[in-house]
Amino acid sequence: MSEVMEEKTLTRKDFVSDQEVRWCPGCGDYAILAQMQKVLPDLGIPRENIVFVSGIGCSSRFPYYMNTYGVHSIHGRAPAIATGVKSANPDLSVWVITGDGDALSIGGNHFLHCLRRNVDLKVLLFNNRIYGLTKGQYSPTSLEGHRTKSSPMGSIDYPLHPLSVAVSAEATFVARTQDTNIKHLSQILQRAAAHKGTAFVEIYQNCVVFNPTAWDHTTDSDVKDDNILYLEDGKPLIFGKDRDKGIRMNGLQPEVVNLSDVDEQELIVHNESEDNPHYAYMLSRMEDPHMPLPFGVLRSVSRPTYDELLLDQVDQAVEQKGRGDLDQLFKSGDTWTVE
Amino acid sequence: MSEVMEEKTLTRKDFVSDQEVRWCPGCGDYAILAQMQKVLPDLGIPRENIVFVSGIGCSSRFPYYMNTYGVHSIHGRAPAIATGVKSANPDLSVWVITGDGDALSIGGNHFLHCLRRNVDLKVLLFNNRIYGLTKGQYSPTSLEGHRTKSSPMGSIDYPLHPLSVAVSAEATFVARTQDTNIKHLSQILQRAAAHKGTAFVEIYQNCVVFNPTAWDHTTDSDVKDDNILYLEDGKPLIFGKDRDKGIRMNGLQPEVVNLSDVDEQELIVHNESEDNPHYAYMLSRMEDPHMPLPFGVLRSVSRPTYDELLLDQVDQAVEQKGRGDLDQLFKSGDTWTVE
Amino acid sequence: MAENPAVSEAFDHEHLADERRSVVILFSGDSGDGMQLTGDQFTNTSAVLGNDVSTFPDFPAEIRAPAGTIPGLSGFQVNFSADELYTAGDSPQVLVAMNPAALKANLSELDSGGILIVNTDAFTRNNLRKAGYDANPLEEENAFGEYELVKVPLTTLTRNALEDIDSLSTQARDKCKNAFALGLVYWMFSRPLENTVRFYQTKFAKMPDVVEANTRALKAGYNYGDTIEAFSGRVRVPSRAVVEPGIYRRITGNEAVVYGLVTAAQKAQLPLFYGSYPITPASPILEGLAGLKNFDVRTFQAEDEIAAMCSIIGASFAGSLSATASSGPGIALKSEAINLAVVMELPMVIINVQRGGPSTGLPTKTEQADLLEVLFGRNGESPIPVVAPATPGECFFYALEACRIAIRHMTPVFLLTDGYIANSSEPWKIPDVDQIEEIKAGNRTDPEGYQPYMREAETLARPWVVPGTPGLEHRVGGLGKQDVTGNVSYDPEDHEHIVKTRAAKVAQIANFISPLQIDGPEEGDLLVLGWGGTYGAIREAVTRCQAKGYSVARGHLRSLNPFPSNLADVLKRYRRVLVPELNMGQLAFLLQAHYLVEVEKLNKVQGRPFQIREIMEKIEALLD
Amino acid sequence: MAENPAVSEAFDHEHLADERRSVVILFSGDSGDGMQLTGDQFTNTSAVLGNDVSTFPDFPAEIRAPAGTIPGLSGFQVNFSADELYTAGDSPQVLVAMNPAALKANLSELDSGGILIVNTDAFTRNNLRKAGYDANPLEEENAFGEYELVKVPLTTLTRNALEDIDSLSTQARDKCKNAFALGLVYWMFSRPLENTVRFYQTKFAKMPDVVEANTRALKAGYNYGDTIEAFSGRVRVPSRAVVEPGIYRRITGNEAVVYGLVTAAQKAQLPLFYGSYPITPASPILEGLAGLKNFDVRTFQAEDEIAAMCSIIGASFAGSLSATASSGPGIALKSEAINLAVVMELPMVIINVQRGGPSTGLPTKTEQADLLEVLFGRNGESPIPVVAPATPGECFFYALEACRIAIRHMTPVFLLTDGYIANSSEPWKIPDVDQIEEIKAGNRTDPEGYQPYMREAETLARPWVVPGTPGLEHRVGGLGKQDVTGNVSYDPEDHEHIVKTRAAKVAQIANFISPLQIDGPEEGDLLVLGWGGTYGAIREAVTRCQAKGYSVARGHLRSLNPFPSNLADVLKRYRRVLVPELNMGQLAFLLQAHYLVEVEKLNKVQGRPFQIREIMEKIEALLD
Ligand SMILES: Cc1ncc(C[n+]2csc(CCOP(=O)(O)OP(=O)(O)O)c2C)c(N)n1
Ligand SMILES: Cc1ncc(C[n+]2csc(CCOP(=O)(O)OP(=O)(O)O)c2C)c(N)n1
Ligand code: SF4
Ligand code: SF4
Ligand SMILES: [Mg+2]
Ligand SMILES: [Mg+2]
Repeated sequence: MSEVMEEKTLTRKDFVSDQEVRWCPGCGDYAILAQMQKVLPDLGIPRENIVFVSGIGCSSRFPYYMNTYGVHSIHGRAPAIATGVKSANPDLSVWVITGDGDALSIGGNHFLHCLRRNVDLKVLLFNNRIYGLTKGQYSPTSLEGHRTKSSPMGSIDYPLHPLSVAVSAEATFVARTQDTNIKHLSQILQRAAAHKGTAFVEIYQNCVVFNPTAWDHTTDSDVKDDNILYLEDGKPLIFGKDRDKGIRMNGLQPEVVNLSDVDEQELIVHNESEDNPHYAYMLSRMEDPHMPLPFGVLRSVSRPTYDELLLDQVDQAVEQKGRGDLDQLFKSGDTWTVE
Repeated sequence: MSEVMEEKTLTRKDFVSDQEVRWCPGCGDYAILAQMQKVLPDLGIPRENIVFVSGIGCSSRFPYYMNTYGVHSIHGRAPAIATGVKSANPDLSVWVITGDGDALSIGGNHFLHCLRRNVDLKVLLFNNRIYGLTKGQYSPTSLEGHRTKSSPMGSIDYPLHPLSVAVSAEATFVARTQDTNIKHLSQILQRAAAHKGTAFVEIYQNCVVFNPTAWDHTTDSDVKDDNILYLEDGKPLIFGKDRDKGIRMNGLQPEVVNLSDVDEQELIVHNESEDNPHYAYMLSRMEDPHMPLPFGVLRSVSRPTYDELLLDQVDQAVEQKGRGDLDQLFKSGDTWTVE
Repeated sequence: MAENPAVSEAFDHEHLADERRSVVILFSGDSGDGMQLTGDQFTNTSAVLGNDVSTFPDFPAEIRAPAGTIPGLSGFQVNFSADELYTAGDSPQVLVAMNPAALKANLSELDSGGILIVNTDAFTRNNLRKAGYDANPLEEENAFGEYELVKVPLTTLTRNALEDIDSLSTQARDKCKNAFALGLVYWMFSRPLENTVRFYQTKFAKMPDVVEANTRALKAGYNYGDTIEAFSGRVRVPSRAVVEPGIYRRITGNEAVVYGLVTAAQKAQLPLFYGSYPITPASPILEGLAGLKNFDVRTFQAEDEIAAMCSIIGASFAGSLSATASSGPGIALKSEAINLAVVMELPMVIINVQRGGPSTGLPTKTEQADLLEVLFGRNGESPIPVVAPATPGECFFYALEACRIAIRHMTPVFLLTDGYIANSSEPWKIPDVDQIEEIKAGNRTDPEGYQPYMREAETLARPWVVPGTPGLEHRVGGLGKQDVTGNVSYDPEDHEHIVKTRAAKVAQIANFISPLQIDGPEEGDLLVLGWGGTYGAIREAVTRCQAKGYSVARGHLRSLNPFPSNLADVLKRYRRVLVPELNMGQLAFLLQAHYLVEVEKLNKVQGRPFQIREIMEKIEALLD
Repeated sequence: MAENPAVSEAFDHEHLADERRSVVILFSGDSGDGMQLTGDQFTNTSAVLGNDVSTFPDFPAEIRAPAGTIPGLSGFQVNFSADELYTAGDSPQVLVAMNPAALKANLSELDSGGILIVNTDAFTRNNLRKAGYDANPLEEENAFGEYELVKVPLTTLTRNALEDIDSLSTQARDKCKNAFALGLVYWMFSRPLENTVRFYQTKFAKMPDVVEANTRALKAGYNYGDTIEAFSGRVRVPSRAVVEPGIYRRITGNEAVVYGLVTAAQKAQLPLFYGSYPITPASPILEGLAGLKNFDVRTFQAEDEIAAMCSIIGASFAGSLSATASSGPGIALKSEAINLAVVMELPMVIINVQRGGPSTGLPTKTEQADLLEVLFGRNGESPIPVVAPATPGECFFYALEACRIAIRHMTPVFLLTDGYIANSSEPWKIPDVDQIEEIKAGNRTDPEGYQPYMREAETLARPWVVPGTPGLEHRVGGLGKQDVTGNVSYDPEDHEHIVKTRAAKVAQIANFISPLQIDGPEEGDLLVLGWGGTYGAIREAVTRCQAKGYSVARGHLRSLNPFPSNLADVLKRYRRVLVPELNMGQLAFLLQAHYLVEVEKLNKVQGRPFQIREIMEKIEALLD
C-alpha cells in the first residue's frame, strides 16, 4: 500500500462507476457491491491504488461497477492476473472477485497457487452453488443430487468445501460471510483488507434466478441462528438463538453441547492465529445439519507475502551484485577483441 | 473390475514391456516400477483390464514399461483422461502415474476434481520435490529457500502438502509411502488397488540427479525411525527406533510424548475410516522436525464412485423411460405430416 | 396436400383475409416477458399449419439487465411462408414491442408499411427513461407515419381477462400478457389456438390455474383482434404446395447436433461419452444429452474445457464414441489436448459452436471467425478434418457424418457450427431411422500381427483396439513416434514419415466425401461460394439474382478440410469467385492459398447473420 | 589483426601444420560424458583465437537413457573457420566417439576422409550390445577404410595420468576423460590450453583436486597427440582476416533473448516481469533471467502456462515490461489468454521457442511448424505482430525490437525462435549500450480528455495508463467493446469497427519496419525466401549457387506479421520463388494466400536444421 494517504476523504459515491448495474433484480451481488463501496472509503487507500480483477461469471461483472482500476478477465484466471498486477506494483491494493465456478471449477489451480504463495491479494468468492451466467448448471459447490439443467437426474459430483480447500492451500486468512448479513459482510471485508497476504473470503450469495433456496438455512429467521456460529477471536464457540449452545472437543471430534449441561470452560476457544492449520480445517468442516456453519475469520496468520519476497530478492541482488549494468553483463564470460 | 478372473496366473515378467527403461541410474522410479510389477500379478486382474495413464515428467514414462494398456498423455492431464477411460469402461483397473509438478503444478485442478468426484482411479504421485524431466527447476513441493536452476536465490513459494490437498479435495483414500521402503510400498500399492474410489498415494521418490538429498531424513538409518510414524489401523500412534514415542492430543494440538512418561491409553488410536476428514488432515500436517511423518494409510472411507453413479443413472433412465428409441425421440414434441 | 391434425375446421374456410406468400414477425420484450416461448409457439403453429418456417432468436447479452433496458431485451424473429425459406428474413413486417426499449431497439428494422403492436401499459415514465426516451413516442404526432400502429394496453387487458382467477398473484397474471399478445397475432394471421393450448396443458400440467390463465389470455387476445378490427385486414399465409412427404418437426442446430450424436452412437452400437464444460452457445448440447441417459449417453460436466477434451480422449481410448463441444475461449483451451488426440489417432468429435470473438467477445452473437483456428491452432503440423453444416437441420446429418469420419479414419473431427444455426430453427423431415447406415466400428481383437500404428491401405486408419482386449496391450502417447510400431522415436526419418502420413490420411478423406454441388450455370461470370450458417442468405440472394438474369452460380462447402476434390476445377469455371463470410475473409484466404485464384470478399463481423440484400448488393455490384 | 590475449606465444609460430579454411568437429558421447562442456570449451577457445564459430548441440531425448545407448547420446557439433560462417556445417570432418553408440549413430555423417577418434576402452561387450553392435567394429578389418581411425584407450590413459590424485574416486577421475579427449583435439588443431585451464579454475573453484585432475588430463591429452603422431598431420585453421572491430563473445539464441529483454527493460526504464513455466527448449530463458534480479527483473515461475500468460497480462496492466516464453504444448495452452491480451491492447512479448510437434513431439529437436499457429491459433479475428530472428545473435536485437513494437503499438508481440537457434551459438559483437535507442514508454497521467481506447493517429495505439495514476481509473476486459470509450458493447457496428481497427493497427506496423533486403540480383530466375533459423543454410547455399553462376537471389523475412511493405513487389521480380522451411510449407502457404504467387517449396520435418547441400540441390534442380 502506498505510504502517502490521500488527503481528500472519499465517500461511497466515489467508488460508483458510470456503468449501469446489470444483475437480475434481487441478486445477492447487489448487496456485496454496496458494502464494498461503503467499506473502501474508510480504508484510506487512494482510489487510484485499488485494482479489482475478476474472471467470468455474473459475479465477475463486479469490477465494471467500481470506479477504480479494474480487469474483467477470462474464466478462472483472475488470481494469476492479479498475481502479475501485484508483483509489478506491490503498492496496489488488489482484489479478486470470483464465483464458485470461476474459482473452483476452471480456476481451481490458480486459486490454490495464489493462496499457497500468499500473494497479497483479497479474494472474494461469491458462492451461489450454481453457474449463474451460463444459466443454471451445477457448480463444484452444488450439493449431491442437485437437479439442474446439466444434471436432470441430480448431480453425482461431491461438492468441494471452499474453506477447506483454502486452508489446505496454505491460506493465511480464511473467512466466511453472507450477502444479506450486511454488517458482518462489511466487517469481514475490512478484516480482509487489513490482512497482509492472500485473504480468502467465501461469501454466501443468493442467485435468485437459478438457485434461490441454496442459503435458506442461513437466512430464514426461524433457523438461521441455530445454523450459524459467529466466530470471535479469543472467545468460546457459542451459538444459537439464545446463545445456549457451544462446541467442545470430544476426543478427536468437535461436538455441539447445551450450555445448560456443560461448563463454558470446556468449550473450544476460538484462536484465529493458531499456526497449525488443522484447527481452521476442522472449523471449515463443520456443516449443517449436525453442526453450525462458522461465520467470521477462521484463520488469520502472518507470513511474508510473495510480492514482498520477490522484491526482497531484487533488493538483495542489487545489494550483492550492484545495480545491473548491461555492459558488464554482456562482457561476462569469455570475450575477445577485434581491432 | 471384471467379474471373470483370469485363470492363468501371471508373474512379474508378464508386466514387463519390451521398452528399454530410460531413467537415470539410481533413480527411485526403478524401485516403484519393480514393486508395481510385483504387486499386479497378485491382484488377480486380467492384464488386459489394466490401464496406466500418465502425464509428462520422468515419472510419467512409467506406462511405457508396463505391459498393460497405457497412455503417456500430456502434462498434468492424466486424471482427466483417466476419468474418461473409467467412465467409458468401469471394468478397467485404471492407474494414474504422476509427478509433483505434473499433479500439483499444472495438473492441480484435475487432481482436485478427480478426487472430489471419487472416480475409481489409483493415483500414484512420485514426489521428488523437483522437476526432473526439465532438468531441475523447483516444484510445488520444493521447500522454501530451495536453490534450483530457476530459483538461484532460493524458492519464495511455500510448498503444498500433497496429502493435505488430497484430504481437502474429499479424497476417500489417502496414503504415503517411499520408493526405498520396498515392503511398505508394496503393501500400500495393494491397499490402493483394493480401494474402490480414488486412491491417492504419495510416494517419496529420490531424484538422484537434481534433488538427491530431499528424503535423507526418511532414509538415513540414523534418523529415519525417529522421523517416520507407521500408521496401523486401530493401533495407537507409536514410533521411534525403540518404539518409545507416541502422539497424543494436547487440547487441539497433537504432541509427541515419551512412552515412559505417559500411559499408552492416552495416545491417539489410528482410525483410517474416521468419516470426518479433519483427523486425516491433522495427520497430513504432521511434519519434521517437530513431528514424525506418517507413513501408511491416513484415510480410507467408502463412498459410491463417480463411474458407478454415472452408470447407475444410465440404468435408472432405462428403467424409467425404457431403452432409448431414436424414432420416438425424433418424434417427441410437435410434429406434422406431409403426404 | 398438407394434412394437418391441428387445423380445426374453423380455420379452413378463412377466405376473407388478404393473402401473402410470407411474413416476418419480430417479438421483442424483456427477458422476463417470455418472448422466446411466444415466438416458439407461433412458429410451431405455423409449421404445423404447413408453412415453411425459419427463426432467429436473439438473446440478451449474457448479463440480465434490469427490466426495461435495451441490453435486457430478448427477441425472437420468425419468418413463415408458403414457399421454401432459407433465412429468418432480412427485416420484420410485424413488430411486437412489449416495452419502450423493444420499440427503440427495433423500430428502424421494421419494413415501411409494417405493423407495429405496442403494449401501451409498459410506456411508463420509468420505462421510457430506461429505454432512453425523453418523451413518450406514442404521444408524438406522426411519429409512426409509415407504420400501422396498433396500441394495446396489454397488461390491463390481460388483468381484466384473468380478474377472477384468485389463486394467482397479480404478478403471475401479468406474466400471461405474452399469451394475450400471441392470441392477437394468431388472430391476425388466422392461426388456430389448439396447438398452444395443448402446450400450456403439458408445460404447466401441475398448475391447472396457470393453464387456465394462459389459455384464457390467449383467447382473449384472439377475440380482442376480432373486436377491435384494428388492422387493415387479416392476412393469410397459405400452406406450402409442394413439400417432400414425411413427418416433420422443428429443430434447432443444437438439438440436431444432440440427435446426430446419439444416432451415431446407436448406429455404431457404442455408448456415447460426452465431456463438456458449459459455455454459451454450446451448453444446450450438454443439457440435451444429459437428458438422454436411457440411450447409454454418459455426460461428464468437466471442471474445464481441458478436462472435457482429455476425458473424451480417455473415453475414446477405452472404446466409447466420444464428443465434446465448446465455443471461442473453450476451443482455444482445448488446443493442446486436441493435438494429443491427433497424435493418438483416436476417433472423436469436437464441436465448435462459433460466437463473436476474439476473447470473451460476444457470447450470444454469431460469427464464423474460428475457421483458421480449427485448421491451424495447434503446435506443429496437425491436420484435422473439418465439417460444417449449413442449416439447423443439416446439423443432424453432419454430426452423424463427423462421427462416421472419425471412426472410419481414426481421427478427431471438428464440427463447426455457429450461434446462428445453433439457436435458430427450421422444419426438419424426421429421417427413417432404419434407413440410416450403420457405422462400422469394429474393434480389433486379433493379436496376430497386430501393431498399434499399422494402417488400412484405403484410409490409412490405424486399428481401434480397446483395453479389455487380451493380447493387444499397447501404449500410446504424445511423443514423436515411429509409424506402424507406434514406438517412441526421435529418428528424423520416422518423424517426417509420420507427419506426412497424418497429412495424407486427412487428405485422403476427399475420396469419401461428395463433390461440391453447384446450383446455377456450370460456368459463368460469378461463383458465390459459402460455408456454414450463411447458406440461407446466400442461396436466397443468388436465386434472386439468377431470377434477375445474372450469370451467377452458387456452391456451399460442407467439408473445409479436406476440400472436395472437384473444387479446384469448379473454381476455374467462373470469371470471378465471391466468398461472403461472417469474418474478415478466412475461407477466401484458404482458397487463395490452395488454388491461387483471386477471391472477392464480402465480410461482415457484426455478430449478426447476413441479410439477403447485403449479398445481392455485392453480387450486383460485381456484375453490373 | 585479432588481438588475442589468450593466445600464448607458444602457439603463434605453429607453421608446420596443414592449413584449412574451416573444420567441423562432432563430439559425441553419453549424457554423462560432458560433451556439451567439451564442445563449448573448444568453441570458446577457437572464437577467442579469432575463428568464426557456429555450434549445434544435440541433446539426448528428454529421458536419460541408460549409459551406452543411442537415445542417451549427447552431441555437440562445432564449425570453426577462417571465414564467415552461417551454419554449424552439414557434416563433420572429425568425429570424437566416446562409446560404441556414438560411433554407430554418427559414423554415416562423417565426411569421407574424415578423422575418427574412438575411446577403445568403452568398446566393451556390454556397450556394444547396448549400441546394437553384434561384433566389435573396431576389430573388423577395413571397417573404417575411408576414414582416418585413431583408437585411443581414453579411460585407461586418463586413469594413468591421474593415478596419484588420491583424493578423487575412480569414478571422479574417469570423468576427466573428456578433458583428455579435448587436449588431444586441441593438439590436432594447434589450440592453446590456457582458456580451458582458466575455465576449470573458475568452475571448480571450490574443488582444487578436480581442477588439478582436469588440467592434468587436458595436458596429458595434448601431449599424447604430440607423442603418438597418430594423425596424418596437424591442421591449422587461421583467424579470420576481416572482422568488424569490436569486443566479441559467443552467444546462444536463448542467452541473446535474455539479454534483449533485459536491455529493453533498461532502455524503457521499466522493471521486467517475466512469467513462465519450465519447458524444453525455453527454460533457459527463465533460468537466465532468474539470475538477473539486480536488473529489477522479477521472475515468476507460474503453476502452468496459462497462469504465466495471465501473470504477464496483469504485470503489463500494472506497468511492467512483461514477457513469457514457452514451446509447443505451452504456447497452445496460452492461446485463450493471449486473446485477452489482444483485446486489452497491452504491451507484452510472447516467445515461442519452436520444437518438433505436434503434441509433446520432439522436445529437444527443432522445427518451424508453429508459424500458422501464432498467426491464427485463437478464436475470432485476432491479429498479433510476429517477428523471427534468423540467428542466435539476432535474437538479441529482435527480443529488444519485439519489446519496442509492443510498447509503441500497444500490443502483444510474438517472438518466434526455435530449438536450433536457441541452443546453438555464434560470435556476437557486443553492442555499445549507449548507442541503443531508448524505448519511449511514457505512461499517460493526464486525465484531461482521457478515454481508455482513444488512439494515436500514426500507430492506432491506445494510451498505457497504469494503476496508481489518479483520475484515470478505468476498467478493461475481454468482452466486445466500443472503440475509444472501451465500454462493453454488443452493438454490431461497434464490434465490426474495433475488429477492423485491431487489424489496421497491426497492419500499420509495416510502416515502422525495414523493407526486405535482397542479397543477389535485383531480378532474375529465382528468389529464395526464408525465415527464422534456416538463415545460415539458405545463405550459404545461395552464395555457393551464385558462385556457380546461377541467377538466384535471397531474402530473409524477420517480420512475419505484417510482412514488409515491399514484399509484394519483390516477389514479382523473380520468375520463381523458393521457400525452404522446417515444416510442411507454412510461409509458402501465407505467401500464396497474400500475394497469389505460386511458391516452390522445400520442406523438411525431421527435427533437424537444413543442410546446405539440401538447399543447393533444390536450387539447382529448379534452375537446371
Ligand atoms: C473458457 C470459458 N469457459 C466457459 C465459459 C462460460 N462460463 C462463463 S461464466 C461460467 C460459470 C459461472 O459460474 P460462477 O463462476 O459460479 O459465477 P456466477 O455466474 O454464478 O456468479 C461459465 C461456465 C467462459 N466464459 N469461458
Ligand atoms: C504443457 C507443458 N508444459 C511444460 C512441459 C515441460 N515439462 C515436462 S515435465 C515437467 C515437470 C516435471 O516434473 P514432475 O511432474 O515433478 O515430474 P518428474 O520429472 O520430477 O518425475 C515440465 C515442466 C510440458 N511437457 N508440457
Ligand atoms: S443469474 Fe443469479 S447470480 Fe446471475 S445476476 Fe441473476 S440472480 Fe445474480
Ligand atoms: S532426472 Fe531425477 S527423476 Fe528423472 S530419471 Fe533422473 S533421477 Fe529420476
Ligand atoms: Mg456461481
Ligand atoms: Mg518431480
